[in-house]
Amino acid sequence: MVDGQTLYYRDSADAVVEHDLDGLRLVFHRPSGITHIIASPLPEIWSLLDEQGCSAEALWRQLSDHYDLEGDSTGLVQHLDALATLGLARLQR
Amino acid sequence: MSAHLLVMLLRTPERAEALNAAQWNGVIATARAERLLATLAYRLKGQVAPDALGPILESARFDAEYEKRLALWEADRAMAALAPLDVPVLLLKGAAYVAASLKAGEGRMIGDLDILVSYERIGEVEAALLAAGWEWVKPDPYDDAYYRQWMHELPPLIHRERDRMIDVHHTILPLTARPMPDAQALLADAVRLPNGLCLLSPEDRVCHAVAHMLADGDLDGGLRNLWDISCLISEIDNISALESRARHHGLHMHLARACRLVDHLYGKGKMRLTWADRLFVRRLLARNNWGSDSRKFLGLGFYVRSHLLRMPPLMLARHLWTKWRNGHRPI
Amino acid sequence: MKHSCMLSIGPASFRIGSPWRAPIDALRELYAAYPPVKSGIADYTVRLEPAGTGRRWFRPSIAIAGDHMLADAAPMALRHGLLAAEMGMNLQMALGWRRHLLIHASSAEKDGQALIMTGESGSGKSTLAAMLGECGWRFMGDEFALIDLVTGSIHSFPRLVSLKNAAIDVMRGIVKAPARFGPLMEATPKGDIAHLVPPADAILHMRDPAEPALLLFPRFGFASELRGVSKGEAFVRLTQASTNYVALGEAGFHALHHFVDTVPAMALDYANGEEALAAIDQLWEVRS
Amino acid sequence: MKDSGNHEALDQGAGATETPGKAPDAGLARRKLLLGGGAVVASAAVSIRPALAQTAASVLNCQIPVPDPSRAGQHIAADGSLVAPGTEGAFPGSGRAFTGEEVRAALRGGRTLPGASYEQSRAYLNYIRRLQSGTSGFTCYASLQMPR
Repeated sequence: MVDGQTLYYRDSADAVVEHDLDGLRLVFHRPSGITHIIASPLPEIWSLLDEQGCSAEALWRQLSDHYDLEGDSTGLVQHLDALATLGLARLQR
Repeated sequence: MSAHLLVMLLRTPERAEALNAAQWNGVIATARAERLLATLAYRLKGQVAPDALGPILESARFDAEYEKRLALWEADRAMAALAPLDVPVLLLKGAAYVAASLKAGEGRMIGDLDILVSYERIGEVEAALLAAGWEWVKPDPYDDAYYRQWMHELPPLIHRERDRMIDVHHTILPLTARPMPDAQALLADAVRLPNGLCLLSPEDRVCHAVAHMLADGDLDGGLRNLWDISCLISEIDNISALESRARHHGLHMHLARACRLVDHLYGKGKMRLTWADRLFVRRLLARNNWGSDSRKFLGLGFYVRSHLLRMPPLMLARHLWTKWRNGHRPI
Repeated sequence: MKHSCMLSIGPASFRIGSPWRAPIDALRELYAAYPPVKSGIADYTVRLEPAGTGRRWFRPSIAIAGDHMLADAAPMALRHGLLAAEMGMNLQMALGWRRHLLIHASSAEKDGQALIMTGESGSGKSTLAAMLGECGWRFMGDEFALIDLVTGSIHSFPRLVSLKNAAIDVMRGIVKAPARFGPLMEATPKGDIAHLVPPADAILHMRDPAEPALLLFPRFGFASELRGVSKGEAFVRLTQASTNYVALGEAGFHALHHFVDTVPAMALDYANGEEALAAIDQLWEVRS
Repeated sequence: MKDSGNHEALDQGAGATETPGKAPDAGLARRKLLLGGGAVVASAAVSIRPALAQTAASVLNCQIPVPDPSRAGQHIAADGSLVAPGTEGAFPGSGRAFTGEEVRAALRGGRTLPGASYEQSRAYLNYIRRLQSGTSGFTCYASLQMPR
């Protein structure tokens, strides 16, 4: 179930340094000093986040504007939570 | 002795010019052993020193910046984990100093994240941290029961992804120690920073640093702890307010000793030391010019003292017996 | 400390002290051709101490201590003192060095360009670098390759080559100067060990950097095979081969992705040294 | 370090040739995005951890006591947990600490640890696999965990 209450957002753009490598996205996260290597679909989802915040539902709609989506919204929420666990996304309930 | 030179440089960095190469080698080794090299590196900025020292001090400052970043990130993660509880994240020790940009935080090595929460909420905090990826470090049931019954903190937790430890305190000394600081007052007078993180009031910060150094522990890393105290005291406007706060926590004798030690090692050296103070000074300066401990026997004495401070003798005997039966042999 | 010496290796310097004379004398002799530490100030202190009360005389055994230490270090026999000193110095570099991105790798230079070989112990990277050093390449180091955080160049750390087991005889067959070999230390925790003094040019030019041109992941004891390594895989493997990648933060991130982006990477399985050297020659000819 | 084996899976996971995260231009064939769903979503992230990596093993002659000296006297059950002496199927601790090399050989080749029976060695290895930060031998064990 997509929970319409939770907003997902990210820190300002200068919190990270990104670099693409062979279809992988390297992300150096400045506040933590940790390097993350993320693979599809995380970079695609993450690119849509902004500092204002966005619900999973709205993100689903934006993604489906660009891609043929396979899977369901629970998958999307799990990927968003994975980004939050890394500190690349933040939650606002 | 290199510890003397290290203390002299922290106190009067302009005397760096006078050191020869052999003395520098001793100071660097001692400062690393005491985890004070980065602090020294900040103190020596702008002083005349041999070129070879440049990269050594630069690396030390670099490491300190990295420590600071990690500590603040752990504080951020703790804040995210505790957000649903509406429990403030009250930072103690190093993380607090860097979060508030205090002088004591300059070059401070930090390590674990220490936070203070009220005793009533500790169960909820524990559950929230476990849910956010922290795990118990020790599976040993005796240690666990011991912590829960007698210590001032939860058994240490480590984050499963980031390998960083968090110590959740509900007061600042073990419950078995003789002074009983007023944990309610510590929480009530805490200061909130603009980013939402909290720290103790300036007076309580000194009280905690003093309790940590002199009423708990065996003075290992004491030069660094005393440097913290020296910096924290320098940021106090009203010394008599500090004294009455220390009296409130039952720490006034410890504060008085800390002030004498600070004055003797990092200050003007005007106060009279007692004979016991002199033992402390000898223990604090026990590093030779290879950075190793030159007074092992004195160190052992302070190790026993640290246990006596924490527990009444009968309880100590029971504690050591249980540990011994489980195979623990000191040293 | 009763006995001590200072060593200068590549960009780093060490002060090594011990209550025993033997390990310090052995270091002095084998490092005689290295330049002195001009400033008299060492980057790191290493102590080779008795591993417990009385262990200076009774079954003497060495605890490796110093500026940076690890908790699980096992004590070593005094007759393995040279190895203890080597480990002590490695440990300081592994845990303390911040001036370059440190990769656990061997390296050698030709025409100003560097070949970097990384792999776990037993991969043969050390022996291969030593062999290259005897046949037209400049030996740059058998343990650490240092990547410049600004320019991306490789800096050399040519300490004594640490030869293990069969590699000792292989190198004795190639190097005809017995004076370049240290004593044979039998039955150390890593097997039999003998040190080899690097060729004179390696020491003379130890402060000259080289541009990285090829990254190899050699693996000894397998049928000969060569395969490409993707940039993603090379990146992850190098982060795991570096002890200071994480500590260097953003500087390490930039240095490493730049390295991986610009230096071709290959995995090389080989069954014997000649085969590997031939493969390296070929790869070197066609390097981009 | 736990994640270090994952990178090959990651390589294969990102089969797309386009730069990830950049939406394709309108008019071109739309790209598929696999979000997964239900119970299992494969992890698509690896975080780099500090690595003593290969170095520590080579840098240092490290050792792993079984069990930790602070729990000497306890026995090791088949799954590696520590139990009271006398527990059925459990083994007493090893008289001496194992070196990093011995543990590495046993983990890799299925060789037994020196002086231990097959079952005993399996129990010891399980104990070693469960080591946590702060326990004797953890750093040494961590240094043996490397990709390949």
